[in-house]
Amino acid sequence: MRLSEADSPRLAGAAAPAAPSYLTDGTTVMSWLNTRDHKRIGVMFLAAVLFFFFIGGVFALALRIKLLQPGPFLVDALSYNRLFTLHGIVMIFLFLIPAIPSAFGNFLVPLMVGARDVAFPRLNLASFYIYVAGASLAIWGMLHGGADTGWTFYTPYSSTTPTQVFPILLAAFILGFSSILTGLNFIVTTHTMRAPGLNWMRLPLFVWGIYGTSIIQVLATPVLGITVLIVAVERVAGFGMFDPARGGDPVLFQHMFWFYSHPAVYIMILPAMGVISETVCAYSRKNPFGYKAIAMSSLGIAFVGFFTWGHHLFVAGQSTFDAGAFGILSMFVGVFTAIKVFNWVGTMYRGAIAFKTPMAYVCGFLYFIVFGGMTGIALATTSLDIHWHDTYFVVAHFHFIMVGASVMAFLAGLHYWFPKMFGKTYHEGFGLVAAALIILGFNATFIPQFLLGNEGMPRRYYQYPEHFQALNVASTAGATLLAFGFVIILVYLVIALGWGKQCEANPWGSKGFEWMTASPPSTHNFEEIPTITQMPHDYRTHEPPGVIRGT
Amino acid sequence: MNELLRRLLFLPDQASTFAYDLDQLHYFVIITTFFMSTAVGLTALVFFARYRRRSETQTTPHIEPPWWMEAGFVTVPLAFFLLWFFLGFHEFVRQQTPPSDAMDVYVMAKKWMWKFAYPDGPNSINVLRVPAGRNVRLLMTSRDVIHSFYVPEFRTKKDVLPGRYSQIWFNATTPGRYQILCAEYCGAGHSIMRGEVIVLKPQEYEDWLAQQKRGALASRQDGSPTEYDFAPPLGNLVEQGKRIAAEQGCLKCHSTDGTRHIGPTWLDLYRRREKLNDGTFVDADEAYLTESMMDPALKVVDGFQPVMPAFQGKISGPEVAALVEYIKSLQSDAVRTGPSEGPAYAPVRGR
Amino acid sequence: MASGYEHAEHHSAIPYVVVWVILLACTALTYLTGTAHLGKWALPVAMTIAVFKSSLVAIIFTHLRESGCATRLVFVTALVFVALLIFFTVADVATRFSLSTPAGAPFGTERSQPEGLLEHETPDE
Amino acid sequence: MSRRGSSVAHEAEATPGFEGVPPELIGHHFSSAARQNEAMRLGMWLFLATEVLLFAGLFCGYAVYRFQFPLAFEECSRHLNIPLGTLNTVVLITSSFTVALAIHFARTDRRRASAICLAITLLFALAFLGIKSVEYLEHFKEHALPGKYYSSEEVKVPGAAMFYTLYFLMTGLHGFHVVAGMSVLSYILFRTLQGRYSSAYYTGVELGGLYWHLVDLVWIFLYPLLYLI
Repeated sequence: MRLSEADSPRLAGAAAPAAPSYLTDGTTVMSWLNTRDHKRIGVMFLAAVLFFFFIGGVFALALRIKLLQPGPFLVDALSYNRLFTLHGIVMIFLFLIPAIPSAFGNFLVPLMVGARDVAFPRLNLASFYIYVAGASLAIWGMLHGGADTGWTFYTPYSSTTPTQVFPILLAAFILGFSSILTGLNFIVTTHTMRAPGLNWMRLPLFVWGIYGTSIIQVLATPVLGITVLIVAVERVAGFGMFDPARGGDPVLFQHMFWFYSHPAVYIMILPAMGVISETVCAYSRKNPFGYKAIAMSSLGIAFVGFFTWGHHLFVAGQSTFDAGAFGILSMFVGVFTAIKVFNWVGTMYRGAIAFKTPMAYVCGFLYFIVFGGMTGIALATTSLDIHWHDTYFVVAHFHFIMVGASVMAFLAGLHYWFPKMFGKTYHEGFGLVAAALIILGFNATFIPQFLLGNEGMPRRYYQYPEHFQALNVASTAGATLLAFGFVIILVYLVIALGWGKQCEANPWGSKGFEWMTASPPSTHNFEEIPTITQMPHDYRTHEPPGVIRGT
Repeated sequence: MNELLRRLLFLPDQASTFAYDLDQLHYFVIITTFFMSTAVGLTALVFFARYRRRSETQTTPHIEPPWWMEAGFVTVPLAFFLLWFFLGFHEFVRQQTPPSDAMDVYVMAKKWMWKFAYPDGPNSINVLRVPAGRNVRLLMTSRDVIHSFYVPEFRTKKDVLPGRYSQIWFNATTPGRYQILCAEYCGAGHSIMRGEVIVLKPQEYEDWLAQQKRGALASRQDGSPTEYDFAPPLGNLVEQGKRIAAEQGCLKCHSTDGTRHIGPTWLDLYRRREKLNDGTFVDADEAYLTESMMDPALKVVDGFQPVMPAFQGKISGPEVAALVEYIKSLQSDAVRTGPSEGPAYAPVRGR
Repeated sequence: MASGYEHAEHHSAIPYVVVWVILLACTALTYLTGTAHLGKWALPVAMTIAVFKSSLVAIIFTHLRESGCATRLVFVTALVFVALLIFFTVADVATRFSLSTPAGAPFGTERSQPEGLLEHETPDE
Repeated sequence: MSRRGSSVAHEAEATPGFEGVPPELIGHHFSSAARQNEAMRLGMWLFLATEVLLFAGLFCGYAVYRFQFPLAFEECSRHLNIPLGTLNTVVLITSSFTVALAIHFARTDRRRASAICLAITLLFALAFLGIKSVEYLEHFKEHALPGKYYSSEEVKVPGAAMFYTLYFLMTGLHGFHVVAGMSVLSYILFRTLQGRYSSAYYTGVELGGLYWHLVDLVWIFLYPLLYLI
């Protein structure tokens, strides 16, 4: 399964223990907390992000258990409302948005671009600490009552409810800064720090995905910043732009909120698509089928993603004209995802596919992104949305995209780059079992929710009419299976981290540019900057990736 | 076929003119979705099997897609999506523009209850009566936060916004009782803010309307006088207090028969020693009752959530006094059961 | 695409003074047109003058002309998205059904007096 | 750290102008000073784009409420102190001019002139804040305050409270950015006096100037919208 010995002397030579790996180069706590190294910041982000993923998961499980009973059970109405609000906030702001861009992006973009570090290392560390500050403020708000407004903070409820909404609003504002700084860093890195010979058409597809995401992060997050600020000012100082008693228009809040939040869902899915592009090429050992199409559709999603926010307001009192305009534009953004999916399946054609754990997640990802994406298109046909809006159909749709696609891709990336980041390999058998459990549990959780949505069960319901109970019980059963799958992953990855067997530089034999250096890479990534002479993932020959022709 | 697919997809029954057409588009879209995702999944599995890695040093050809295949990847999905859009938007416009001959009903959504007022007839809480086969337009507004009027069987939904009107219309075809659900999150009682649409045969509806007009209200459970035409004499303070309690929605959270609800019960409340959530005790006399109406969060009874909206500036002095008198009258030994009075709601003139 | 540092030596300050004078003139023009009660035309006129002034500042003062195409692209994309947000939001408010925003005061919301909106003692929450 | 910069075709060989750049100023990971300057300017422009979009939220609110309450907005804007507003615009434009001059002088090694221009810019900024606070005092006296505190006598039209809410939100946020700009400029003034900038390395002054031009740009749009129409 590895490149034969004869072919990778140069590679092995490059990983000669001359330079210590970034993990062992200074092991004091201060060397980690005060690091400038993009790899360490990436690992710290990964740890924080996984921690919040499990907190969000616990909230989700609590919600699902409560929904076993139609009447009051386990928690009262207010705590249930707080639970689903915090599940939304923790999962979106603290896990999904930073997960792939900040954890894997930080670690891999400089490696893939052939640079020693991101453009502004200090800014990168500042972004991590701003994230930690925002996260701790969110936790503080959580412990002191937490908000019960839903992660969407719709006014006038969010500006009049007596619960602790202000700290959570401020936390969202601060986390936005962290997201902006990360995006800014990656755009400048991609523009100005590419290795010699690495022009735009040889850029790895993961970097294209991260580049598209960064554009959205930089250009959309400020609007959330100002919207959240105005609601905070309205709660504290009493003069608000959205106060209906003063002529304010709650739908204006929804426009400004969704102007950020719809591109934000592309912040969550674009890097996942980048990970899938890399893993599909690596494990089917084939060049990306339609490289230009995939790269351009990343930019397409990033740009057209800004045009479609109105499909969240079809029944919110928006005018019919706007509903039509946003409906059509939403269809265009759907096409880019379709292009990518067809090209990924095309990549597998005549490849040499090794069915490893990441490939299992890729298969799950493909099924879920088509099903989730097309239910999104179904929602964008304005009239069907009238029946489905704010019901469990919408909940199932966005969980298909966020858990089915984005988390699956995160897991695929975690397994694919685990040897690169930590130099250890995980147990393949457990990996496949966990992948099967997760795909099965996921289906069992969210297919019933599609049907609940058809039946008309609104979302965010503490008590529901009796005839919805059967499907809710099925969904909770699926949720426990899903949770069990995630626990298994945590277990065998921690075991692999601690006691896994050392692996060599390129265990998968992949020709992505990040595999040019040792695993785990040295602090300065490369002995000297490589010259790139070919596209990534070109498996026609045996040379290691982007071989260094004598400079 | 329609019935089979409807049951298969757990769709509620089609009780309005929209429902049938909407469900046809629904079947078309969902079946294509199902077909496409299984097609992609199966192709992937076929490729897994057929092109599995045979040896470690296997090399693979460099394949670039021909231009027509990439063009196909763009045009085929786009064609489907745009077809769905135009089918859907045609239906959407039909649902958003009420016919001019529609019968108007005014809806007032308030924290966790629905109030309906017919321009020429009675008004009622949580129960909307409409004649079958008639276009009905609902002009809706909210007194506090955003709610959403949603009847799954009619496939209609519209957010009810504070400070302005929003409108939906439907034509209920089959008589029956259908649940109204609030679809936009509006606080602790969001999930119990349920009403009922009773679709009557046209003749039955006319009879009911005439009966309301004749003022035989005392016996009707939901009918209630509007203060303009035939309100019963105000009666003593307790009577007035009961009417105000119903009107302001106090009965939604406070029960009068001793059972615990969102708020403490009013039975035997007067002069009861209440334990507050900060551990101190207070005697529920007139002062405490008035103060709790004006600023509920000040002294919250132990075990209850501070979700009561403040009535400061919304109920005048004499009304507060009437409420207090009504509470004082609720002693377990002297309780009288009577119909709950509906709200008074001034309809807006003109279309 | 060497960035604009090569001809650093013989850079002159003349363009800045010229731009400054033009900006002052435009401000005066804005003041005159603004207070001249053009009615319906007031907004478009003021906006064109403001766009002209801001593009002047952006191109000359901040050397956008000399900087790489990446920075220009960023500036243009940001403006496109601002225009997008404002256009669709105002289009929504403009094309709502007539009764949705009745002329004059909004009415009947929890926190305001039903009859008038701006009475002195505004009810606080 | 010796730089074995591989001279690659598309990257301009470091021009003589850059030999004088102190080595510690080039980040170890940048291949040359030109590349680092380009990176810092692109980074700054991206940051300016976020500031533009931050204000875009408020402009969007202004556009919507101006469309809903045209009468109120026109009448309220007449009650603002237009001469002071115009003076403020002149002050900010001149400060923008002096900061551009400061960059020009820094670029041509005239350190003292650059320092003087920066100082003038700071003075203008202070003047702007002073004029703004005079205006705010007037509003406080007239009770023309935002949101529920609005109880001004002159304008009773509904929507007036919304105008003043927007007025205070926009000018408040802009004022905050003026203060932030002043602290940036004073830091750069401090480093100019230390002699850190020369014709070879003046990116710091340029970035500070960029930020100040943005603050001026926003006011160029705020002034006509709030005061004149």
